Amino acid sequence: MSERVVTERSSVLVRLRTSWPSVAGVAVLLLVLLVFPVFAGVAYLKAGQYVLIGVVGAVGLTLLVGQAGQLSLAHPFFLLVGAVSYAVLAGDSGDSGDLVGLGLPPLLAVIGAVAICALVGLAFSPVSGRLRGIYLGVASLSLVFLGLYLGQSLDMLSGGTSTGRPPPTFDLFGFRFANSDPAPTILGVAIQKQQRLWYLFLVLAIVAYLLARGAVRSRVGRAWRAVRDNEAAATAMGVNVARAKAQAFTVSSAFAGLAGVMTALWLDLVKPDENEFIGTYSITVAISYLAMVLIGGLGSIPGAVAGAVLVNGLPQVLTLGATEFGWSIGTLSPVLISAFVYGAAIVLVVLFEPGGLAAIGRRLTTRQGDR
Amino acid sequence: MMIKNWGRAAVVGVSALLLVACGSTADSGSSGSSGGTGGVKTDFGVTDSTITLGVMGDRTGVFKNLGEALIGGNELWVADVNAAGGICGRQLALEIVDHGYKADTAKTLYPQLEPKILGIVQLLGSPVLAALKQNLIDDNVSAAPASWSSEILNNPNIMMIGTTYDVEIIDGLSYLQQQGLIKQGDKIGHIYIDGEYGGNGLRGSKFYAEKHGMTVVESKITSTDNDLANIVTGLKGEGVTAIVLTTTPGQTASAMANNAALGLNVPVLGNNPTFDPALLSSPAAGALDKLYVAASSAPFSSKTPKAVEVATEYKAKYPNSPKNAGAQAGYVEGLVWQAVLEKACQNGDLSRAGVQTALKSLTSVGTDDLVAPLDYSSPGAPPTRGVYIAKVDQNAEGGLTEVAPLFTAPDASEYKAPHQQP
Amino acid sequence: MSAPGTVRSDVAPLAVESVTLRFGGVTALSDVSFTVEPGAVHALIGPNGAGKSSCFNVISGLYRPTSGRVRLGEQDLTGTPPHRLAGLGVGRSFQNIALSPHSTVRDNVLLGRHPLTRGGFLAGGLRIGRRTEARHRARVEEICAFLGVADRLDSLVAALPYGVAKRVDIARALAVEPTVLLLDEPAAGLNATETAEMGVTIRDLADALGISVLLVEHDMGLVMGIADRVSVLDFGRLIADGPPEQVQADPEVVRAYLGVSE
Amino acid sequence: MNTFLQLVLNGLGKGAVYALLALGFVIIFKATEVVNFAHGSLVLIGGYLVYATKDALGWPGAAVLGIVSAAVAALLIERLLVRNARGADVNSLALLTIGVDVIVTEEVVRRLGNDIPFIGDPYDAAPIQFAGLTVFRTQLVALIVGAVLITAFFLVFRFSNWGVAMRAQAENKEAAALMGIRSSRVTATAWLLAGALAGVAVLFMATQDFSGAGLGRGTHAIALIAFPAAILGGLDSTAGAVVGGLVVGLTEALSAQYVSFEFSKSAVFLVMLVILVFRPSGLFGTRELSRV
Repeated sequence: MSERVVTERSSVLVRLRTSWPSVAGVAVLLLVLLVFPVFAGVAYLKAGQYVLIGVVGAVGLTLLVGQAGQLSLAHPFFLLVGAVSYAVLAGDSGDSGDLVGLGLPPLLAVIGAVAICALVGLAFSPVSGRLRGIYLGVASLSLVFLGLYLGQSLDMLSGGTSTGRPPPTFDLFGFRFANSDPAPTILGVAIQKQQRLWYLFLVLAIVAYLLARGAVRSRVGRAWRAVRDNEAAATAMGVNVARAKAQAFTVSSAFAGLAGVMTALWLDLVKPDENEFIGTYSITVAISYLAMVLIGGLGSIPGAVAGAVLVNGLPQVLTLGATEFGWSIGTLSPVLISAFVYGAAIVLVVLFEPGGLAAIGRRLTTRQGDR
Repeated sequence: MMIKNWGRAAVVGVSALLLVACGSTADSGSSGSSGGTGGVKTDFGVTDSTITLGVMGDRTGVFKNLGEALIGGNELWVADVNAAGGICGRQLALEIVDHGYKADTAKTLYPQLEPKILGIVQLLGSPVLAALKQNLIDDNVSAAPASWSSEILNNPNIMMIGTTYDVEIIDGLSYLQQQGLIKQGDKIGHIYIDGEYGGNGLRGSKFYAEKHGMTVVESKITSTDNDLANIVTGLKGEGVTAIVLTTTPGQTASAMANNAALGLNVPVLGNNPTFDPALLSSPAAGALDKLYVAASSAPFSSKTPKAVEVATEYKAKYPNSPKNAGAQAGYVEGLVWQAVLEKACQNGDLSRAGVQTALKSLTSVGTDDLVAPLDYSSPGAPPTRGVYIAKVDQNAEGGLTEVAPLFTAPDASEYKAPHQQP
Repeated sequence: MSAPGTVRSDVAPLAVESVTLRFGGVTALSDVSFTVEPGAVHALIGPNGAGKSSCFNVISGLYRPTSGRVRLGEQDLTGTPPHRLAGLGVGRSFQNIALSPHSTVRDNVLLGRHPLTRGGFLAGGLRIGRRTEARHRARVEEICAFLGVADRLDSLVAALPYGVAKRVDIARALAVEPTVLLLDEPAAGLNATETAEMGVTIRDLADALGISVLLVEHDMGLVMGIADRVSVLDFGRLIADGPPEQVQADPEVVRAYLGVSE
Repeated sequence: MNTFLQLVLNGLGKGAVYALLALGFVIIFKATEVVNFAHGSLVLIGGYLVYATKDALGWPGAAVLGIVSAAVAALLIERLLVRNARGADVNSLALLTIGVDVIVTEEVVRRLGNDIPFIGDPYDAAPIQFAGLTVFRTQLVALIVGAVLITAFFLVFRFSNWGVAMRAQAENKEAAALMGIRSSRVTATAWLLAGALAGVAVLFMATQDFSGAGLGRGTHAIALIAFPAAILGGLDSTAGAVVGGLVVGLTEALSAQYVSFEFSKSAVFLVMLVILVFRPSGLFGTRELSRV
């Protein structure tokens, strides 16, 4: 008895000692993120916001692909559903009066949009539960095509590919995420629309991160991993396999929906793509989200964040650098360089470090475990 | 307030944090120096010696051919103006960025570009334009779009150069009817890319069909569909007597090739973006002779003196660049800006607001007939309704030869654009 | 070694009643009946292909019998969805260790608490019920200590020696707080020492916790050493059922095993 | 009626090319259980080399070079990458090929620059009129070449040593190894063959008749449409690939006319989805991709 207490206490001590640097690290990181708008111009702020959208989406996808073992390429579809739902729930009927808009308060609309995505994800779960591996991957791709078709056809909802529709300005208890005069300042820098959006996105990304981390460490995460690794064993331990799979798809869709709302606010626009390959909700986006979770390390929440920084951040920063500092590598465009980098990163991860950036990070901090 | 919840607590916490670090207020961050340098009011992008204008073009994306020529045209114009002594005692400078036809890239590039420029000479790409619409309004930046949809005319900061797609199609169809190629009661097919460009063209053919008792057989496609065999098969089954295209050049080639292959052989009407000279070296080259192009800017090979001059200069300066109507279109964008800047200079206000005021006061901008005279005084309406009609000609440079000079059909004058004020 | 908790008094008999299982034309089990008495160690043996695994899978709900039923006390298990069984007190281990290799031992054993806990994504995400979670973690540590794997709680399963992983698998089955524990070849792949230790542990489970254990096993030494009762299957039929000494002496059993070298 | 027949003709012609592509997916999958997402980039590599050498070698020489290059590229992907990713499961390997695909596609598209070359010189845009119907010569050639290649493949698969070895390996890897079948050689041949089929397919894809577009990003996209063809037929069924290709071609052509053109691409995927819901391993597939 006493022996156990001793070991327990010492393990607590060990944990405290090892976690001091990481606590300090997190504090510094948070501080940097909080003052980011002060030292970054609006252009870099936009790039930062774009990364945060990627974080929310990638965290959702890593839960599905990494934790629950369901390969999905349907993420862009749920981004689209989220963006359109927000515009419909919070929007008005438009200049010409031919749009559907319910005019709900924006906060309610965000929650509604996320809920709608969750329900749509749940509705797809009879299919996603039956299929495995690549079969599911390609089947989920049908949703991207379906999204393109529906986005074009249902223009009273989506605004149509011609003009799209503007997403209503977000506001929180009367505080509008738009430019204002006068505006509050931090260290002499005016906190205008883009700075406000940065803080909003930062809060959403942190909430998404913490929710996902909590879930992964709870019985829900354990059930997902069990289903991923061995369905028979999961069943024997009391896990309802069909339900766990549906739950993972639902949750992941909800995260994607939130990322979709953020995309709409980021672009100031909800507009379905003109084709399935290039665009905001296209196959290219499906692959880049998959790249984020793969490069980060399947199933790892911090890994998904790192993947989002690389895949969403790199092309943006390179583009800005190219015009600002004249960065260039021969005739390669920034978008092209980024594509090379993340294509190579995928190959290298599979070849040399299947755990991705997360495993590399873990090795540096010697933490273990699948979370 | 009795409501205690986490959300509220978080808001209070964050606002407290903000307040600690904050001063009270600041104005909305305009850092431009207002007031008189040389008696002219300025804010962004204008110094005593230079006026800087932006170009948001496409050199690496799907419209790189057109984009390269447009930028060339813009640069030619700048060189010409500077050689002639500049505008308002200042030299012109261009700040060019390449967004690769990606809205997300453009969205990040814009805030980097915006503080440095007075306005935008060329803004390419309808998805980009849609994504930046609110930014242009918020920052009061005037922009000449390389997009000719009347749907975007509800944005007061857009300066349309030439007429719009819908009007082009109306003019083109009345030309076909004048020539006896279509008649009252006919069925015409219209293949269009779903989006700003194609949808706007469809408005034109629907308007014309209704006026002349015709029916339109619509076919919606996306910009990456390049094989239209199944559609043309269907149109043949419907018995159409003409086909209207608001499509990409590749799609045009497919429609033309199938028009001939399937033995349909009806006249086909398109506008500027439907044709690219590169089609002349494609396998469809032999099937292009039925194509008519109605466009508000002159074809590359136009005999209009100014067009010849621009084409010659362009070929000399950019021997390896693609030769298409983008060169002249880019030059015309510049000419319109020139008129606006000169007017603003006269008014003593080279600020962004001054540009807007100047633009709205212009009722007849001449461009040496590169496009018809432009009238910017009625918001929401296309600034002109005149077009050139051209036909494919293997021997003409740029592949098109003019068959009708600048003209405006009566139907086009009557047409009410979507955002036109009554 | 201390027992994880007190002796259970709510253990009901597990009755297999006239179970027949057919796949297409093949009869895997034919009218098999036996009862696992509360607190007993009950072994199910037979030559390869005798139907032991099929029987096991019927009991744990993975296969549905063509006829007959399985009862735990008053509860009919036959029609129950397989994931419900754990909640009804049936725990099971697997022949080829079905653990998550890239998770820690702690994480794997905690999975066994699934039927004893509640809460969906949001509850987990918001970390509601952290106090109950702490209780379950403490219990998992107890169970692991009982099986002698407490020092491996934070190791990844992939890094464990086979014998240890085997014990972790049993710890996980025990974590559902079963009244009946189904062990599928617990000694398979173990060396002689490990097998002996495993035998002691299994006996302890029944004696100290009072739960029933049903095991399928090839190692006759182990079976005869620890089982209270042995059922023998051959070609899907139950050919003997009784205490080890009696079964060992049964001529039909001897015939069934003839030529099978152990 | 003429419209209908014409559409069926269009659909079958395209279906033949989809079948060639789908067969490539299937051959690789049968040998290695890897789904090759880089198939589209093999198509681009083959096509690009035809374009680059057409003037110097003449079309027939360039075509042969293109086919060989696509085959070699496939072999390189297998030897250099897939084979070296030890310990990675088949799903990770599929993702690896996505990485390869991103790089190769971007590079080929960059090299093409402003050019969108057509590479079907001997047969492109020379339709044959026949009883009121139009037969596109490209599709006719594709149909014949497809039929010959697929028949040849089936014969080889059935009767050659390689075919026997390959089938054995697909059934049971360990048993095949015990029987002395050299898995490495079987696998290499499978990738080579699949690459060659992609190299043949592109000769028909980058044409006015087939896709209406020259070689470019769009060509790569067509390879993606062949994905549903392989999957709905069943990833491990060679016959399924052929049927799947034709089903996709016909679905596209008929739904374009009788529902709407914009719907036709979704239609292909929806047909696949419906089939998968009822037969999770496709029409002729016999096993699921990953087993418990």
